[in-house]
Amino acid sequence: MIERAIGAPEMALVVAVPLLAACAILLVRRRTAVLGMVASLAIAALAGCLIWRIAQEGPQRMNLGGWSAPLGITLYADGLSGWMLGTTALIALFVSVYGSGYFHRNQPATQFGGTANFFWPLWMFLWAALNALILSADVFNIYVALELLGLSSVALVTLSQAAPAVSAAVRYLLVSLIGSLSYLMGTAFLYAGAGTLGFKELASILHPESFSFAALALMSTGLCMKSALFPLHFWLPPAHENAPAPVSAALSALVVKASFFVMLRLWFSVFDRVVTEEAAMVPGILGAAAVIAGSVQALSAQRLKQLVAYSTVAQVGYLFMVFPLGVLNPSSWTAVGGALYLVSAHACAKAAAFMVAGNVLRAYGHDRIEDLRGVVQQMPVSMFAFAVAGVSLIGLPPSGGFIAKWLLLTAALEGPEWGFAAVIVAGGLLATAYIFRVFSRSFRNVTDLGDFKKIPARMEWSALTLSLCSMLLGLTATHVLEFMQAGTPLIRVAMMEAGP
Amino acid sequence: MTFDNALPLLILLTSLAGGSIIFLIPEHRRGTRTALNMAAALTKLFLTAILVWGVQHDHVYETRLQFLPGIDLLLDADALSVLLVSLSSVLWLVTTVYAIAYLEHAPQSRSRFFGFFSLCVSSTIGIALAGNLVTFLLFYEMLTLSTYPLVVHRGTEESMRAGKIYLAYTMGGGSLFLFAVVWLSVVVGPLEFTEGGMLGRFAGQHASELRVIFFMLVAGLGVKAALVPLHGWLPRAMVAPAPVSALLHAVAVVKAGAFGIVRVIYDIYGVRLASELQLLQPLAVVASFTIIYGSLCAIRQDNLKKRLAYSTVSQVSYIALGASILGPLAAVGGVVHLVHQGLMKITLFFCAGNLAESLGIHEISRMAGVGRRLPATMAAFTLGALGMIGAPPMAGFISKWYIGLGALSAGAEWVIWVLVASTALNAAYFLPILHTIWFKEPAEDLSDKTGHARGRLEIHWMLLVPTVLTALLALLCGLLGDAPFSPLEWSRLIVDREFGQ
Amino acid sequence: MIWDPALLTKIWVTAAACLPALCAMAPAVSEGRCGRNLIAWSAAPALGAALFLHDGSSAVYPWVFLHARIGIDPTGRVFLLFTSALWLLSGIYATSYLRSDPRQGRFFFFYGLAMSGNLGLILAQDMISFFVLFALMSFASYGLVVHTGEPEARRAGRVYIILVVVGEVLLFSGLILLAGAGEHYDLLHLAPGGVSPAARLLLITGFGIKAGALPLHVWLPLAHSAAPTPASAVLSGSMINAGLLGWIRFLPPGSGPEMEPAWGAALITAGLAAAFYGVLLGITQSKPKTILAYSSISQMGLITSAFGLSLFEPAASAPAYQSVLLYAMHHGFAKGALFLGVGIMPTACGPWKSRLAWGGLALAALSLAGAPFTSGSFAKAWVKIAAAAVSQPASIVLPILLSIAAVGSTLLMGRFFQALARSVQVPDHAAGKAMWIPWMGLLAPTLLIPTLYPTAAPVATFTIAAVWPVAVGMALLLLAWAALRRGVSVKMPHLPPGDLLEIYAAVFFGLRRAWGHVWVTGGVECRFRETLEKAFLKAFAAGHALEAILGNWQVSGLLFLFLMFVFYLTSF
Amino acid sequence: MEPSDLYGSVGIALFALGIYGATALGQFMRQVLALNVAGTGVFMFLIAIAHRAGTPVPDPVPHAMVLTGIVVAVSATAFILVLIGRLRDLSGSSSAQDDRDD
Amino acid sequence: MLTEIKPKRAPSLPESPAAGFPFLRPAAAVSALLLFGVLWEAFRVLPTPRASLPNLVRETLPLSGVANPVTAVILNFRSYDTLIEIAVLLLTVIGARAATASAGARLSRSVPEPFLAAFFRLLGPLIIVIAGYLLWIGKHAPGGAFQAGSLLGSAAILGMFCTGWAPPAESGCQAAVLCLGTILFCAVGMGTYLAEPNFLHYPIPWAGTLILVIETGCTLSIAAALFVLFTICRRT
Repeated sequence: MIERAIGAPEMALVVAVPLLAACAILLVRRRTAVLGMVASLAIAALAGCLIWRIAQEGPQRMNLGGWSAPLGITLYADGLSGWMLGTTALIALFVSVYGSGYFHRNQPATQFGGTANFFWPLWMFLWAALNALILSADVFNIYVALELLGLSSVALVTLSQAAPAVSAAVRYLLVSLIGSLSYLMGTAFLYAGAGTLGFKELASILHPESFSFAALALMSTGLCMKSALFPLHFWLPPAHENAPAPVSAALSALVVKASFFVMLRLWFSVFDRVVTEEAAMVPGILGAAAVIAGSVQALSAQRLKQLVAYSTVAQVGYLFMVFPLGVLNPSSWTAVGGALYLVSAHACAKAAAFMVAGNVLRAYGHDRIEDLRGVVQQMPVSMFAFAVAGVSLIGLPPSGGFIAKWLLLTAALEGPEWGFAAVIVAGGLLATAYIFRVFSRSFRNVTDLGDFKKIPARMEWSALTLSLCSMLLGLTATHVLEFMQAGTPLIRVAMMEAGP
Repeated sequence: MTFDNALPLLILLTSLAGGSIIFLIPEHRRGTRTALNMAAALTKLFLTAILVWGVQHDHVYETRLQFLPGIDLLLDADALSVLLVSLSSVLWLVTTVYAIAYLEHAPQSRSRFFGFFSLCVSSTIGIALAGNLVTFLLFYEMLTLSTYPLVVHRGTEESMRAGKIYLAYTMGGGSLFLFAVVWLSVVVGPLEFTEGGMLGRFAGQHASELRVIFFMLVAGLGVKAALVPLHGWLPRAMVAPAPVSALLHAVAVVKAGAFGIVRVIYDIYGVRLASELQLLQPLAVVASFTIIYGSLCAIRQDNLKKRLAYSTVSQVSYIALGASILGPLAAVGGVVHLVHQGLMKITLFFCAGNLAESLGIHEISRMAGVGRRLPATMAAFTLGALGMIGAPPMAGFISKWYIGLGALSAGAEWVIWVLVASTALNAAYFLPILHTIWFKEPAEDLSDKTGHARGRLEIHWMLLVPTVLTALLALLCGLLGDAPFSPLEWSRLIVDREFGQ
Repeated sequence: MIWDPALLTKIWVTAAACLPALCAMAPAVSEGRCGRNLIAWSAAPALGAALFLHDGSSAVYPWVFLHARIGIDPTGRVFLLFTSALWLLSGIYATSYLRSDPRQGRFFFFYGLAMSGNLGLILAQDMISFFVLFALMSFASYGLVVHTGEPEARRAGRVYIILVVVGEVLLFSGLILLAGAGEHYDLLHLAPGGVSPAARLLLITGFGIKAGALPLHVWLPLAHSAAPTPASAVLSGSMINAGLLGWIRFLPPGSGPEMEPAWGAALITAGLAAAFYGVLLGITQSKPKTILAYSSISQMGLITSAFGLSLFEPAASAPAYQSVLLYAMHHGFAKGALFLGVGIMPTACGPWKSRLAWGGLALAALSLAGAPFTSGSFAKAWVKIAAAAVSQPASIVLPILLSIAAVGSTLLMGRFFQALARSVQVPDHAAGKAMWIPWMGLLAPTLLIPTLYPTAAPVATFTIAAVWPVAVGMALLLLAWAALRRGVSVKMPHLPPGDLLEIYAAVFFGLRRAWGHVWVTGGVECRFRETLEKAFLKAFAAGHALEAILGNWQVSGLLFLFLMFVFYLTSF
Repeated sequence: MEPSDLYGSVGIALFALGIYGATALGQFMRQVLALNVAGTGVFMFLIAIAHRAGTPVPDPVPHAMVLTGIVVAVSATAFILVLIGRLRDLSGSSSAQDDRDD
Repeated sequence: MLTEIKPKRAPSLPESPAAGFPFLRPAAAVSALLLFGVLWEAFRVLPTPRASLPNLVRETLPLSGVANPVTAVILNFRSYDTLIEIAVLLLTVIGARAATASAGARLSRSVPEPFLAAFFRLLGPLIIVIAGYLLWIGKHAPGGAFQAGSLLGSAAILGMFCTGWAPPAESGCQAAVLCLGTILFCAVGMGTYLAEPNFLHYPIPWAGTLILVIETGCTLSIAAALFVLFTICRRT
């Protein structure tokens, strides 16, 4: 499929609009929530248009400033990036809704020490960074976007002014700096060896040489660290646990996935010829380890948010299995489709889960799992949302998680990698265990309902909607997978070679 | 989408939609909830009737939805599915009536209960109508989940533990099943149920793989079908409210497992291939062992519901046993036992529920003389118990009769001895109860504890009618074994189609 | 067309089988006399059918069971005749016998059900119906056995129900083997030679339990003595014969030619053994009803051997068959009369009544012993004829043995009278005709049969061969009486009723105890779960330790570098 | 050995050194410094490769990258310093720990 | 700037069981050495780049609207990077604000010293002029927005010390200046759609001007950002 030489304007706008919105909010400083909601809707609409275009006209390529690749920066949007963009838009939209309730004006100011109105600009920056990252087809531009992403996430984490949050933020920032530095070094090596930064050119130039090995190692390691691949996940639980709920939702659902997505792009396009099977096994094995280790930690977590955070560690593990499954398999589509599906399914579910955790925290003043008796009675909507999200996390039909699991399992069983299949199944079991830890407490009927603060309805319903989306994903698989392959008959080099 | 194509979906949706709406009904709106429940149940019954008639006349009802590339979500009504569909729609109606009265005094969360109740039934219907293994898997897992809230409904420590164990077993089995299904579909492609077995054309290829997969599938299903040693959850799950246990044991969960085993043997592997690969013998052995073992455990229980639960463990394996014996006769026996066991066991659990509700009695040792206090209920109990023993003319006899004949014609005489032993054991743990009920002097005063008794009736009519009704149905199934549309006739139809006669 | 005779026949036959069961529901709806009378009289259609319906009149219900078929055939007619009569009469008897019993409603409920089963199985013409109704009868009569609720009644009930279940499963498997061989269930035209040895063994044992054959007779003494008198009458008068009918129906002569002589011999031996065994054990008993039960055992033994004869040799088949029918009928009436008589005794106050009662009992007893001109003598005569029909040496030995058995039964009857006289009885003046009339009705046939029974007429009964056993028996009784008068005290060994039962029970409980020792599954499950939980906890602990280590910045930094190297190296 | 190679090697060395510091040192402040060192190393490396391309005039693209990188590094450093200071304040105040609410 | 906020008590990572492992640092050192070795090896055998971007840049320089290739790359060829970079700077400021929002510490106003004040009155304008020059020269020779911006920022800081002038903690105009660069950049980027169907695609005749405009905005924003960051650092 041939994509248009001059890409859809949305590709740039989804980055520019949030930036402008952030500035606008900073300047107006009143009715930030309204502005934020409007902007969110606008961005989501733009993303929608872009997706529509991709579905209609195939992949989009934009040479920014009119300078084509080696000289200028290229934005590229095919099915995969379109899907990521859509997921981002969906989650972000509901995070905005939730945030507008969470950081509501009439919440006790002491709670955030007046930082509430910083949420919106920072959040807009985050969204812009995500979009930039997803659309960019230029390794250095990705570095800059990564920095924007990392800094905005850290800034959002610090919005809850507590000491643990800040120390977690510092760690987080250090980690992301180390990661992006090693990524930058990798970029430098790429440029030194190949003399260009565009994905497409690199893909056609790179060969198994020591400099590309070095670049691969540097960049991959950096990205693994940024996406909290076991055993480099130590920073994630504290950060996601102590951040404000909407932020944790966004971080777990989107930020972690973004760096994974970059790595996916790099491995299957830029480094396609460089990657060896042994190299591909590395993230896969670590991912498998992550599934087990993360779930075990979640099983013994004391607090709800902690549990959900560790579950993220585990789920990221699934994602990284795509590398062996995709590289070693004849049809890497099954694996990649599965991974991308998991990205969005998990994004919806995990965002919902964190929102519910936030609701519980807000309603009870604590989220100790042991003391969650009777929550089902008092917050049926939230707990139902959590249940649905849990179904998707476990990967039970008919949730999106199930489709992802199915595809990954199929890929695993098609190829020689049996171990992964076993791990995927075991992971599902462990997930059940830790999800139902919550319910085995919260289903307890209690007569004395402790002090319980009413929470805004939108906080409950946005969680429910997201979790239902994760369920809905299970029924739309055929079309979605079709869309993902738009302009990408097979994710390998062809992905970048389409077009002029 | 013509009506014929929509019908399975409609049948599914009647309960699914109903359940989803019920969730939203506030607690105190008892009337609305009841009306909705009954409306949904009756509609489903009506649609099922149409389905039965149509399938009898070789109509094709098939709903196809895209699910995964190359894999559809397929709802397809064949004779076998109709059997389970009609069973569950009938029993859903009666159980709903029963549950409405039973939970009258329940503190709260009745909307939740009925919501999940309908979801549970919907998943059973889905399992019944599933046209391929993936669809089956989908509803199979859905069943697991929608049952959990029912098991833990009471919210007590014990029920929580039961729920945990229930999940541990069923999810374990579920993932094993998933693994096997994916593997199978990787090996042979899409897995549509076809009468006579869809793997027929693979005879002679990947024999070893197919063998392993078969046993994984059966193990996965065996958890729900409570095949020993995968039965541990069932006796504990009986802490749930009586209607739930009734549904669990009669229609929903254990039946799903047994039904799945039947499906896998007949419609996936096909009898020919299965016997070629020597798959059925081990299964038959396991089933027989379960039959004996379950009864042996049951003898030792004093808690009525526990004893009933163990008897379920034993009884449900008749289905697997019948399916795993080669030849149409045994197949008839196994398939028909799907219905018969359901009717008899649901009766027994209703009776147990009535006992607990009106007299607060849970132990057999305390049941002395309750026959005088609850004559109708206990008469129903007697019928059910005799049926379980397989005493003619109760329904249970017919199942055993056909399994025995089948075993004989398949040259597996040893199965007859299994049947004999199980009959003796069933008698050993049911007849004493009957004696206690009818011929012992009451040791305590059997005055009504909960004020359920209404006027001349021994107990609220909504608790009494379902009990008696199911008991009579169980009696009729045996009494009018050969009547048209009787379970036996229908099973014959099924088996004729499966065996291509 | 409602008056269509075929339809009427159908309705009649059906009513004969089902009416009692329907009437049995009456007590459930109304506590009243009429309901009970209804049940008592509900045997009437059957009796009518036996008397008036011609052979081959039948009703087919394709929907019921598996294509049920009931009807009348020569054999069935005989059984139906005395069975229905017995049920009817003892039913009427019961209405007044139990008139002061608070739980008589329950009694009649079970009475009706059992009756329905008993009459139905006689009419049944396909295996399933027969089996179903047989089961109905067996299970329902449990209610009759335990009716009084006294400890021994409950014990009797336990033994009874256990043996019923055992019998059921034996019959079930036997039937399956039988039906599985030839796939049709018609009883009247069984595939000749289609009975496998296994099936035959199972069926003989299964029905043997009901027929009180050695060594499965243990329930009889208990049940018959524990049940209320009318119940005992039907139990040992008619139900006991249902087992016999089972044999006749399922294993008619010619159903397995090659094996039959052996089976016949076995049955003859077992029968004779039972005949003597019953007498010997019976004499040691002290309760009249128990003694009667033992006499039933011995009488059924004789019938068994007669049936054995019918299999033993084709030559003997026809007379033996005759004798079986005749003997069954005779025994039914006589034993019924004896049992009811036991119940009559307390009401027999005043010289006339008591003489009448003793006289009637004497008549029944003599008939049972086989005194001339009684039904017993005819029955025995027919048996002897059959025995004589077989080849040497059996034809010599058997008649002698039979005569000795007759002596035995005479002695037993004497013992019965002694026991009856001894058993202290509170006189009950209120007893009405309602008990005497049915009793009389049962006594009548003992004299009438010889004249009524068509094929019985030519047989001469007043022969030496027929008389001497009774005479010898009487003589012995007189001697014994004289000895007792002289104060010669005979130490009678006291054996518990249900003799062998003690041994079975010992074995059973021993086994159960042993089983109790090896029974550990629950424990196993628990232990398994515990170990599993321990393992989980260990895993958690390990996970925590690992997490703590990974939480250290330097460690993870090291891992970071390490991962970099791994990527780099694996790329080569 | 051309100067560009020397610069490159030094850059790499600084990078390695910085990474070492960032991973091995136990205190935030030192780690921040180490990271700056590493960053400098990367920039140096970029400058070096800008000059080793065979052209007479240096390649402007790495320069541009360096400039952008510097801005990013500066802002990141500033931000993390702010955070560290803030953390110091908070962990000084007692109420910081038990304030578990978001 | 670092010396300003040297912490009294550097907060270190919470103790964990592994902290005591003695071999960690040596191991880290060894692996760092290895890292150096690996990268150096890769660097040594580096091939000459196949694509010669420099020539391309030289050829297209005339179209870029500026003479200095570096500026051309920064603000034209790869202007998108710069846009995000400016955004990063702005973000940092907001983040820093957010992080310290609930911190009560006020900016300690330093006592004005007449000599320094006079000195600044002399120096300040000069610095501003130099900054302007740097900004302008960026078109032809090394220099440009960042250099100019940092110079301006330092000027402001100097002023704060010398004259004791304290900026308001948060004010509308301050925010406006901070956002200026980003807004301008985005605005221009979108504005170019009027002429060319592409983001940030300057029409060749106006390229120079547009770049200058953007650079000016960026200079101010960068200056403001650096200054604000400094003040915040100082506050904590």
